[in-house]
Amino acid sequence: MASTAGGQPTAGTGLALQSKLTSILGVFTSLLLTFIGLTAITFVIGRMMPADPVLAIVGDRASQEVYDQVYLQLGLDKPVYIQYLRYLEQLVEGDLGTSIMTAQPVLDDIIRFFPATLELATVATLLGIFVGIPMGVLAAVHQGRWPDHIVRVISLVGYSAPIFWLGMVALLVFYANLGWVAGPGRLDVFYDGIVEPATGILMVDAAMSGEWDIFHNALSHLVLPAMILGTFALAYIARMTRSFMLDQLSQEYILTARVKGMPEYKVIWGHAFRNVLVQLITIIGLTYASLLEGSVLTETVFSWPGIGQYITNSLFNNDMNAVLGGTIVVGACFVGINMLSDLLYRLVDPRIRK
Amino acid sequence: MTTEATLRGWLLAEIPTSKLQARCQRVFIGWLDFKRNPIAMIGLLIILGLVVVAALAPWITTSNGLELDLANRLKPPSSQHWFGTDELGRDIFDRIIWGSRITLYIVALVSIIVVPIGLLIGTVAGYMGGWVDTVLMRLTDIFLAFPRLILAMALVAVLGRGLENAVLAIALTTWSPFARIARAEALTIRNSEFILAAQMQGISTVGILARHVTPLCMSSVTVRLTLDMAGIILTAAGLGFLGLGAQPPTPEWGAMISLGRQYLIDQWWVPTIPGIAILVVSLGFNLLGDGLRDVFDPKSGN
Amino acid sequence: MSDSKLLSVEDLHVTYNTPTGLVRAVSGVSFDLGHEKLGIVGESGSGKSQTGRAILGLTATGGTVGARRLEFKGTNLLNASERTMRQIRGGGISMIMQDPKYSLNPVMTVGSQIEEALLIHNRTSKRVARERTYEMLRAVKIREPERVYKAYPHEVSGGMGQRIMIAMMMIPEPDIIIADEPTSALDVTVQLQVLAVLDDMIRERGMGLIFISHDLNLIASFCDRILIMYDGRVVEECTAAELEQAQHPYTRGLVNCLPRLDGGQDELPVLKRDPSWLTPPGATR
Amino acid sequence: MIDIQGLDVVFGHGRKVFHAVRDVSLSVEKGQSYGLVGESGSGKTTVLRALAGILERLARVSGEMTVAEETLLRHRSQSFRRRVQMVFQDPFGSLHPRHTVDTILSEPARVHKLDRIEQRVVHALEEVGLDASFRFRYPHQISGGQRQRVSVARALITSPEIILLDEPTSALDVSVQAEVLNLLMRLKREHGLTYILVSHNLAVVAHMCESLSVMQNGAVVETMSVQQLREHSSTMPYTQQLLTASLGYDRTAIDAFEEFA
Repeated sequence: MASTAGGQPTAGTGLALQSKLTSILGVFTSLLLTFIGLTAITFVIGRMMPADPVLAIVGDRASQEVYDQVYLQLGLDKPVYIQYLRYLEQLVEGDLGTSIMTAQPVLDDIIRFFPATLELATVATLLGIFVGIPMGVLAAVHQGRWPDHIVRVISLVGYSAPIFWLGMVALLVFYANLGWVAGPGRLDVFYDGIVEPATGILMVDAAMSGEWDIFHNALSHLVLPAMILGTFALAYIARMTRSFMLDQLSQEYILTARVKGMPEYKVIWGHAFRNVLVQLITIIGLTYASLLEGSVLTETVFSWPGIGQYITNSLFNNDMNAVLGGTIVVGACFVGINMLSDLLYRLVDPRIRK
Repeated sequence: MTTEATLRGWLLAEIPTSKLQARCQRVFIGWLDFKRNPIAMIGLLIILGLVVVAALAPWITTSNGLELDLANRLKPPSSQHWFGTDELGRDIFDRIIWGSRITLYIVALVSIIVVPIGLLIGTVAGYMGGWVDTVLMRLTDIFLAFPRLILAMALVAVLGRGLENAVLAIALTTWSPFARIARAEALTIRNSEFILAAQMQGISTVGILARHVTPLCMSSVTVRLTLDMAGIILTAAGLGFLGLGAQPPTPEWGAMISLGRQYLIDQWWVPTIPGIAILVVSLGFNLLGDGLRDVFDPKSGN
Repeated sequence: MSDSKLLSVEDLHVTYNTPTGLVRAVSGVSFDLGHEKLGIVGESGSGKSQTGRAILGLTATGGTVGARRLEFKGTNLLNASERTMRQIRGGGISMIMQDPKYSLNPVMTVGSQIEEALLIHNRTSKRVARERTYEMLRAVKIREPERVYKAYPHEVSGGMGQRIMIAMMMIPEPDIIIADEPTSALDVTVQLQVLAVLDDMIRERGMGLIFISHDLNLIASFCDRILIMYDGRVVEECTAAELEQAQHPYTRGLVNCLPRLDGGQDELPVLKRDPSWLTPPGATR
Repeated sequence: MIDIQGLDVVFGHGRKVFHAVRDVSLSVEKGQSYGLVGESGSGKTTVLRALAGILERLARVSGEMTVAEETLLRHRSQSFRRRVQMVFQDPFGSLHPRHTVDTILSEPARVHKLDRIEQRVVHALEEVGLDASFRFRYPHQISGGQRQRVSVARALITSPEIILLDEPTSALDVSVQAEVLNLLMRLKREHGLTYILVSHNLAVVAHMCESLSVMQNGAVVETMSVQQLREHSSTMPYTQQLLTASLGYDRTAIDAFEEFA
């Protein structure tokens, strides 16, 4: 009797959990290492900067004595690795230095500017997800026929257009000519400062304090840049969805589902798409992260007071603390989001790697 | 007619009789495949057009695109100035044509820097495995994790503004995906039996990497490179737009948009034309890359 | 035997339109299937798998299927609506594929995939479906059905994966099972154990089986009747016992070129292919 | 000719250790064909690859191996590389897809600095029954059987004394299998080669070899002559079961199968 029963499942649930934990630990280690690399690069950039950090503090009329004192204070006489450790220590304490331009701590500036970027990137990513994914699936299912061609052309054009130029043209058409939406900035000037910033995300703040006029105005300002940024997200997500989906549809298990007598829509959404979704998590994470930084150009075109514009302006004013601080924060967000999506991917995919 | 027939016959002969013929046949059959793909062909035509225009710039244009003609400022498109003139009276058509050289220059320079580095790091990491792989890939991940445009901006801040520094900054942020791709290919290749067979023959590691692993990475690297060229062009244009790339009066398309920005409402052609140029060229690379992927991908092929 | 006929195939053709011209994958295959085990044997590219897929209406895109008759229990499969075909697939005719590693959905649990097969064809409560699934897993001799139910495909061995596949295809109680190289990814002993499970279930339920394989030995010992295919055509049909006396030179060649365990051959007889076995172009339709 | 003592192969590190081969010893006389039989995961291919010296980067290999009085070190000598060759299972996977037959065949000759490379290539092709028209084709342009012949030709280029055969026919149709087996037998006779043949197919081993080892879970279960195999005079139940299974489907015999863990 015992003869015919097959083997056991090779991994019990306990073991599976354990290896899942190990792989999560791996993600954290790699996050830490990546972050150290990130800071090392910004540190090097900061050191290579043509500007003299001491002069930036004391001004060029200071005496040699004062200069030397600050030089020692900054630890510039110490070996490079000590300086780096000091730099790390400051970072961990949240000390990104003071901005020359605003005369405020860089961290405070960033906290003020960041919500605007977050708002823009979030709306754009949502657009990419809710429009891009169905488009990609549609294209894959009708591979080689007209829905596929249309989706392909849209995503290729969306992928190829210079975003800052697209923004300018959109402003010309929809704001200047048609007047459908509000122009650059986050709000019209006369609404400025009415709503107390709670979350920093204007629409939320406005809605919370019941200022619906402001809510509408904010929305009207947001639509255009979010659409422009969203086009890029949509193009990328649709394209990846299409290729993942094509890949899955050619798998053997799809044939199995059809052999079972399953209706085609269930084969597509119930079987193929489930596998695609697992892969898409990483792609969506990547899109979101890259929109946080890709908004530099969009923010410039739309005078959107976000972190991208902050970094650009600081760059032109030789405000290096602000540039490096902004880079670190955006980089950390980029790394953090990618790590989160990686974690999520590992939790969702039953096939734990290795 | 007959020479064409014999050439075709030679290229399609059932039994090749020399190494040269076998190679040419491979390329030719690939070309036949490629030709059937309309997307790739459109892309190829755009890119060929770009190259031809850039090569023939002195003969196509009437000016060097730099000389001022203040009497003819901001003239709309006409038979004399096909794309109109800019705020300093320069012919936009001529500037676009000269700008194509800059675009090609950027793309070529970045590719020359990026591909060898990516291939070397990727194949070595994937093939050797172990701690070599761990170290190299960690390094790659750090660069991959870096926000591309912002790192490029920060680097330009250090190195100073200008085209060459922009290229260097872009290259520094572009090589990592190539290392990733090459590694992924090398990983799948390294345990295949033909690599074991090569080891069995006593072929050195360098020989295996150069003659066995690298050629197989080339198709995916080529596809990625073509697709990335669009990204490179857009990043370079973005840097130019921000004033961090090529400096005026260089006719770089991104910088042209940036300078023409204030004339958008009344003289739309000044910033719009260079934008279209960027769009077309980057679309060309994307189409070509997409088509190449279709050709190289065994699944969509036979 | 004729009144208990389940499937009848007459002059089946499958053609593919490729850039290099028409390719005939199957040309003029005819057979009837009753409550029996029918083996289809042939080398790679002989059209044996294409025959199985054509019956289920699952020929890949670019392929066209034609036949004088393709009938399952009185239903013409050639002009059946997609709806009817869906009912027949799984509920009437089912198929077991080669490698469970690829033919099970990697991100769904084994249990939900089996259950799903039942729920497509029978309206029952989730609880009943689960009970039936456990029952089915026990029937294919899986010791701990509750545990396997919750497992993902990558967590089970190849032999168990193929039993799961059998359970999944048997649960809507079809009349015919098509098994396309169901055991060629498995080791010999596991292969035979899986076949024993399949054999027992087919016999108990009085089903018909089409067993597609390249392994002549296995087919001869497992099936009742054998079709030998070459280049898209059936070159010979015989009962398993008669294989040793097969007439067609191709069949004889296949039988003789196998090395034998009891040895005694210095050199294996090599199959000499005769161009006259090939489908004459344009001979049919 | 070949002597292996106490071979152990371990893959992986830490928790994911996999002991693929345990304490395997075997010896093969010159001119003999030696079979290694077992189911998947039994370690038979790993033994072959450990001997071939292509596992260093992937696993820890310990034990003593000598080939023709040469004790094998971690890095094989060039003379070993010339004298010992291998034919792999997958006729597609073992040929580089971007190299022509000519490149595939001439590369080993060039590495070992042999002379008259062109004649060697043509001669090797002749030996495996392929004419010169195959020289400049790519692997995807020829059939599976022809690819396997090219693999054999590549192994012959350096005039080896030993050829390791890793399931050389299991991916082929039976009619092609017969041709390749005949070819291998003829080459062995003509060149006095020594073979180690890894296969899961008992009949192929019985046809080709004089003696064999049955492997299971990384260890050798039984070593016997092919005569004993043919007479079913095995003493080990595992071997008996493999033998029964290889005879084909027999419903009653299957109920008596045991699980060997």
